[in-house]
Amino acid sequence: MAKRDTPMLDELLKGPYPSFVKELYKVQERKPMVQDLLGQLEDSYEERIGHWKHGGIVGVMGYGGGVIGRYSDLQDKYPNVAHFHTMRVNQPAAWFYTSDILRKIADIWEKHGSGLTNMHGSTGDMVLLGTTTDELEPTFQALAKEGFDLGGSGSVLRTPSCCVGPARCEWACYDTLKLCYDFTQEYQDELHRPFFPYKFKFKFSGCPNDCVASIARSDMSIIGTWKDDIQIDQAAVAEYAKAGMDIQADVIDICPSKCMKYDGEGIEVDNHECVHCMHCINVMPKALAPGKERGATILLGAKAPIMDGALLASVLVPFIDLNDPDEVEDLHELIGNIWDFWGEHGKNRERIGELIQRVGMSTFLEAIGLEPEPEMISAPRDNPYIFFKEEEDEEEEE
Amino acid sequence: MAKRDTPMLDELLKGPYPSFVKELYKVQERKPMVQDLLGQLEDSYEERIGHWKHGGIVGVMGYGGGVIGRYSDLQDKYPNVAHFHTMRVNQPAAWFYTSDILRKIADIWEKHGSGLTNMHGSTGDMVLLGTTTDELEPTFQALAKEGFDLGGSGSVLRTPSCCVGPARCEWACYDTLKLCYDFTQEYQDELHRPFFPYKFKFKFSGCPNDCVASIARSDMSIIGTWKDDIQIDQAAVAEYAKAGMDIQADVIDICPSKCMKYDGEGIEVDNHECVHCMHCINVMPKALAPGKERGATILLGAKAPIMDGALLASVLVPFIDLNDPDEVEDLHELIGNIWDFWGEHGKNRERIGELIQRVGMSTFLEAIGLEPEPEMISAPRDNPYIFFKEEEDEEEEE
Amino acid sequence: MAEAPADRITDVGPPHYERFLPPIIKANYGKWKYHEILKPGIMVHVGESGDKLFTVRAASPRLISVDTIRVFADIAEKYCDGHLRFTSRNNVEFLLTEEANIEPLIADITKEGFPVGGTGSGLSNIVHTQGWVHCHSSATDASGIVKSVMDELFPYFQEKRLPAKTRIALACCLNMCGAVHCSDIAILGVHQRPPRIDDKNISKMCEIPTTISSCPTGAIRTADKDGMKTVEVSEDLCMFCANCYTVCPSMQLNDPDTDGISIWVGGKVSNAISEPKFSKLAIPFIPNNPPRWPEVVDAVKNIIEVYAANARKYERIGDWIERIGWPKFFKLTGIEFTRYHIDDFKHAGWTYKRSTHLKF
Amino acid sequence: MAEAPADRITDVGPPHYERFLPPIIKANYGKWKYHEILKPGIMVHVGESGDKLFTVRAASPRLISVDTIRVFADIAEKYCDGHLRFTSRNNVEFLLTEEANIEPLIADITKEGFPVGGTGSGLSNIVHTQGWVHCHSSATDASGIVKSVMDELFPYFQEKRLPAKTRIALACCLNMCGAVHCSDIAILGVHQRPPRIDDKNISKMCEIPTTISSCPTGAIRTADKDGMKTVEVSEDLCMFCANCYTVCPSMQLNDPDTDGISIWVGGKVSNAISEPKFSKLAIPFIPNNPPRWPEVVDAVKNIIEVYAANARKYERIGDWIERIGWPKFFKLTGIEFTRYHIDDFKHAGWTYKRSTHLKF
Ligand code: SRM
Ligand code: SRM
Ligand code: SRM
Ligand code: SRM
Ligand code: SF4
Ligand code: SF4
Ligand code: SF4
Ligand code: SF4
Ligand code: SF4
Ligand code: SF4
Ligand code: SF4
Ligand code: SF4
Repeated sequence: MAKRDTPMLDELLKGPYPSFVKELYKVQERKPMVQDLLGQLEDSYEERIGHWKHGGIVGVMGYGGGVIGRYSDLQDKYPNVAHFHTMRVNQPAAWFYTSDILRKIADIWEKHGSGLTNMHGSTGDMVLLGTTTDELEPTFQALAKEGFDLGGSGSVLRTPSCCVGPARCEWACYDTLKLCYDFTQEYQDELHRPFFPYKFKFKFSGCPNDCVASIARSDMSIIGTWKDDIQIDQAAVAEYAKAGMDIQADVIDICPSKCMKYDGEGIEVDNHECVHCMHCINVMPKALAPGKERGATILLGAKAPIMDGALLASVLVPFIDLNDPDEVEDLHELIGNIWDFWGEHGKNRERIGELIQRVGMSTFLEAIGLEPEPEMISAPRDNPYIFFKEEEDEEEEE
Repeated sequence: MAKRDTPMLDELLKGPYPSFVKELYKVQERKPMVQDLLGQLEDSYEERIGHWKHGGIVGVMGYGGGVIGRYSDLQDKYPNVAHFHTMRVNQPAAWFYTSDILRKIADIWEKHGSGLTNMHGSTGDMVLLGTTTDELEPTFQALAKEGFDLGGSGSVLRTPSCCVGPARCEWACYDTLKLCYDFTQEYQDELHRPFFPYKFKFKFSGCPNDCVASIARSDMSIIGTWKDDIQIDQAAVAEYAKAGMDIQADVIDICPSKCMKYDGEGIEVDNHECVHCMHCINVMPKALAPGKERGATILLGAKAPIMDGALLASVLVPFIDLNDPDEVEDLHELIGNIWDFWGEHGKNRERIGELIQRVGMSTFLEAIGLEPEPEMISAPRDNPYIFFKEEEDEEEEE
Repeated sequence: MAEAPADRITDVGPPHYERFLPPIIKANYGKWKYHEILKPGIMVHVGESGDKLFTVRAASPRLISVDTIRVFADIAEKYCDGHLRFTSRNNVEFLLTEEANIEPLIADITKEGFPVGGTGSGLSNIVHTQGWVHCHSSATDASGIVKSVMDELFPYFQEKRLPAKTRIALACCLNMCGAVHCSDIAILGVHQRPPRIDDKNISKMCEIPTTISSCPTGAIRTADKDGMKTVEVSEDLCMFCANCYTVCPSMQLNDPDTDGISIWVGGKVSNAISEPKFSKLAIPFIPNNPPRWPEVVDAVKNIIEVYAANARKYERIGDWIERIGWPKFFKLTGIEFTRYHIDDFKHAGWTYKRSTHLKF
Repeated sequence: MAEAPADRITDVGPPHYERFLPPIIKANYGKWKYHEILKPGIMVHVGESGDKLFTVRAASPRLISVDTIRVFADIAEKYCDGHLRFTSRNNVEFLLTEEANIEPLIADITKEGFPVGGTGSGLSNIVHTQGWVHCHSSATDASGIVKSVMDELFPYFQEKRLPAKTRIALACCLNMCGAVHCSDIAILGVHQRPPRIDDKNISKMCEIPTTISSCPTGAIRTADKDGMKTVEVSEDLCMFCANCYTVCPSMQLNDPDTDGISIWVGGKVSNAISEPKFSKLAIPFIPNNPPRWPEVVDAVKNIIEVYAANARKYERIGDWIERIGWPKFFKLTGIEFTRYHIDDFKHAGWTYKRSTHLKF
């Protein structure tokens, strides 16, 4: 079918914000696939309904993920999007690129696909949007030659992602890029070959600001923090005051643990009461900084709502020193134990966070070999339904 | 069996706090039943186990509650407590007595029972502790002649109770004694003749201090509150200040809604922000008082943990003017609707709070004819699992 | 059923409270202006009229004999024109109009063994239940522990003050008669072993389907033993709540060696400052040790003392713990944190720490 | 399976990030001292060394063509030695060392249609999903709504400030790809009708037991229709989550007339000040109205404006609402409170108001 008019979509060319329709227009002349995409999308806008459907599983040889197969349900009308698969390409840590590499990727996708991308997908991948089954393997190999690999999809480890961290942020409490890269490499097999009950996501944030939203959407969330005292440059404090900042109102009064004092001269922090929320540091980056004894908190179990309601991740390891190779090794071992337990007890399509709720945190901790700590909970149980274990009672009776 | 030694219990005669063992001693000489109670209790102390057992249902004619049947499992050893039933006697509102009436009750119980009582039981009844099946009816009628009646037990309305309220408290926002009395009289049938799925409790507190713990342990909790401005006597404020009270620290800073100001002269309240917590009034009773537009909040569904975990009551009617007979009438109608719904849909041994959680608050509200209000919730749903109803959609589409 | 005699009285309900109100209350009903705590146990309420009502509050063991009721009546007559009341925490309150009568009344009631106190920011009576004195379901005694704890903490009932009102409650089993689930400190009797089933009698004594459906965790199922229709309990699923026993006497849980006490903290009922909240687990298990349960007494005392030393004025135990955080509570009190503290019942996930707001 | 060619490359993982870091980052890696937002969209990060790295952040529609990628590459080469990155909210960031290059770069990128902004206390890009562009499951489009909302709220992306960072996210179905469940404002596609079952094909296309067990509310059961093995859905139990459709294409939910959008508010992710929290329902349903969804745009704008006018500095939407209370939120925004706002899913009881802390 010939290029159709798209009056509804054309409305979206207007206005100051960048327009995805303009992006489609940019390539449609040379990409019939995009012409048909425009057509089908205009149909969707008119009819208020999508026109994609499930289809057989497609992918590249030896991988169980990385490609989302998609088919039009208007194949006759729009044959060029009969197949319209996406490829998820594992982004470089913290999404750093050079113009060189971007051009190479553009060229590959110009050749093998629709010329449309998402920079980036919600998980973090570079998403190459729309190609046919035939082109999957060639695209994959072309990318591989440039040093790129596919990301995850299906019941696998999903593409890990991390915040810009030490590369450009003064608050990074550990090297998010390195950890993200190392983990991605370490777990290539888990990333490409489904053997989990469901998906598993790692996200790495350098501090509690959590700029990759890891606590909301990763099965394992690694969030930088510190243990010792907040670093204070009192001269810089004075400068903020001189510049007109109302330190009492903007910082001290807002501190959630109310552990700060300001006497008009300097700031004092009762560091044992600090909950490491970052607020004071966020507001006064020149004067305050995280302490020097830095590491991370490991949290487990975040996910979207299907099926028992969404979960935020919860504390598993209150503090870990990620500069210490032994502790990183311990973390890998812990991850192995978690995956083993999940593999054995997780139901099909049950995320780790749901499994923990189902079997109970204390049973889970025992299985993975961690001691319970009060930092793992917001409060102890309020119901009296305690599953006392016989062994332990005996100890108590001695 | 003869009076036995009770060396363990005798340990509880020592110490400054009043001793229940001393109470047993006071009557044991003339009450073989209490001698045996002492004996059996000493056995329990030695063996670390109770010696009471379930038994057939006992009671007075025509009533389904008010008596708890109890039998010793050491009947041979302690025949005088073979039967040891308690009678729950509906206390006067707010537990006011005169010496006269107490003496009459004492005489009745001297004659018909063990001579032991609980002043009072946890629900609020006067509990007459220990008698035989034969004595139940005579005791009941002797009490009735003095104007007393039994309280509730089993799947009935339980004995309502109320705080001292307007009788001795400056903060009572409605007449707790009157309402408690009126309700108790209104629902005599429900109190004595089981026809509910399980127990139902009313408790009446005159203000949010909730001195009868109604929000924690009554199926319907009626808690006084006010709608207009807190009454302030600025002269009295000044006196508190003069007397050395740190008004800023003790009142203003602690106000949970941070809606108060003190400028060293007088107190100012942003009354629309006040959450009616009572704190400021509690601390400065001479200077502050609840407003004049007084009434109550009706909450529903508190209970102990069996079986789904304990519940605190939740807001059903944010504000009701209990001085307006029409509004009281409406409340009775609402109660009728609630009991109807519960009667129809409640499972055996399912409290109203559990039923609401099971069917959902909005379904429940619809059934009892109340409009949803944002005051009923602490926050809207965070899960996207909305049971859209067809009718309403059509409205929306119009 | 036997026919009721013609003059039989029923459904009269309780007597009208006005019968028992002293004249000063009738005159000032709903028109009180303010009150003051003159000293622990002694209050004055002042009416808009200027009238003054004095209250003397005395401790009571709650389980009292008719003799004691008569003693209370005597004292009320001597000093209060016969007027008295009881409180929602089972203390007795004498209602006076003559200020001069206060001290003599205190002297008399104290001599009788009922000390005065229990108001304001201290300890009041322990709300409690029946225990071995009357209930078949109890995992511990009630009155004996209450007496032992209050003896030890007696100064806080009288002169010693705490940061805020501190309410202790005790329930002898998970039915939790009372408001222990919302107490600053709750002492709760617990079992630790599944029910022992009386296979012989169960089918006669109990309705088996009701028994099965009574179990919150679905631990009970039907069974056949030597041809007898009975039930069996999956030990893994049982958390010893005794709900089955409540509906079926053939499911006994009481056991001298494994029954005992758990301690819960930080609940509250009033809406003052913060919203009402549940008590949370502090100590999962302490064995029964009658007659004076010294380990329980020590545990409660320790919590009270740590609280007294650390909390701010007006801060209830639960508010204090929320401010300092649970990890610090365990550290300050020296109470061990165990797997039992981590909720694993139905809504457990709500109690996990879902942020990085941690203290180090 | 076909044999893989000998030189086939697999499992190499992503390229090492160091390949793409500009020299100034390598030199100051982990040794940044502080940063400043010079103006919306422009930051400087200063190293302990004194080195200065300038960042220019520009909006991106996320769905970009290779042409645009080449434009970005051109600009990066012209002003940044080829260095750029993308952010976790899909903006593009140019990394400069020459302060003098900032303004020319802004001019160029703006001219190309990618305006600069998105930092600090304002709006950044809307994190979103595929919608009708690629996903089979969507109840609405993604990119079109995002464009419409951002056009209207554009001043907040640039110069206009809000009390705190404000994160909008969109997901086109309940799978919620992204962090919409923890966004200040979430735009969520919803269905309102149960699945239509393709009785003819379901037994071929789907595993029936998996389909049945996929339903969170147990609404699906097996059925026989004219001898065909199929399933049926209890309309009363279905809440239109489409989880069945995810596992079984024969359970289609999309419907032009009843699909639409819900709006959620008050979620957050960062631990700054308050703990992370979920977004809560504000508006249950707005019909799809392409191409510009004016009702959705108005609804979002209204919330933002009421928030801007009422919240305190540093207060995220959720913190603001918690301070003023939900009843006031509904009053201020004029949004109707309905039965749909009251949770009735599994843990619903947690969201009831269990205190008398009410405002009148
Ligand atoms: C492409 C992407 C959205 C986007 O436009 O960015 C996406 C697209 C899909 N997601 Fe997602 N998800 C994407 C990130 C997410 C995220 C966010 C994240 O990873 O940080 C989540 C929420 C976090 C989480 O994992 O819980 C997410 C939660 C889901 C779910 C619900 C999972 C759950 O446990 O609740 C499903 C349903 C499923 O797995 O069947 C889902 C399923 C899907 C499927 C595969 C739907 C399907 O059944 O085929 C979508 C394919 C769309 C398409 O046409 O390509 N997607 N999905 C994101 C992946 C791109 C990338 O690799 O970078
Ligand atoms: C006597 C009393 C305790 C006391 O020493 O004060 C009491 C005693 C019993 N309660 Fe209770 N409850 C008493 C107030 C309460 C309260 C407090 C209240 O009413 O304010 C509660 C908590 C609030 C509530 O209703 O949830 C309470 C929650 C229970 C429960 C759990 C109910 C639930 O839904 O979770 C049960 C179990 C049952 O009903 O089978 C129960 C069952 C019982 C039984 C009947 C046990 C049984 O199965 O036979 C006890 C009889 C003891 C005996 O030997 O006399 N009792 N019970 C209280 C009644 C005295 C009175 O009438 O004044
Ligand atoms: C007499 C009594 C009511 C009754 O009808 O029997 C009563 C009477 C008063 N209460 Fe109460 N409360 C009484 C049980 C309660 C209860 C229920 C309970 O303890 O089981 C509570 C809820 C406790 C809880 O939250 O767990 C209660 C929470 C309060 C509060 C709020 C305290 C707080 O900080 O949370 C106040 C305000 C205050 O004390 O400043 C209060 C204040 C008062 C005042 C000052 C009211 C007044 O103006 O007269 C009375 C004297 C208080 C005192 O003892 O210091 N009353 N009060 C109850 C005495 C019980 C006792 O013998 O100790
Ligand atoms: C570039 C980026 C990280 C990345 O690796 O890509 C980033 C970078 C910075 N973030 Fe962020 N944040 C980035 C996404 C996030 C996210 C995730 C998200 O939005 O999905 C969050 C969590 C948001 C939430 O809670 O819902 C996030 C919460 C913060 C906060 C806490 C804000 C708060 O009040 O809650 C700060 C502190 C601040 O701004 O004062 C912060 C601060 C910063 C600083 C100032 C850190 C620094 O010293 O360099 C950076 C510039 C902030 C700015 O834009 O004003 N960043 N930041 C992300 C930019 C996204 C964008 O294009 O807009
Ligand atoms: S999460 Fe922390 S370390 Fe990472 S970019 Fe954000 S503010 Fe910087
Ligand atoms: S990081 Fe947060 S909790 Fe710690 S001192 Fe700063 S503002 Fe307070
Ligand atoms: S609840 Fe309020 S009105 Fe009733 S006695 Fe307590 S403080 Fe007074
Ligand atoms: S009653 Fe409570 S919320 Fe209201 S002004 Fe007083 S202290 Fe503040
Ligand atoms: S708490 Fe349990 S053992 Fe104690 S009186 Fe109530 S039902 Fe009986
Ligand atoms: S004690 Fe409770 S959990 Fe155990 S079998 Fe009985 S009802 Fe079930
Ligand atoms: S949110 Fe739903 S419709 Fe949108 S991309 Fe994800 S799975 Fe597809
Ligand atoms: S849409 Fe959801 S609730 Fe409805 S049948 Fe499908 S899985 Fe069940």
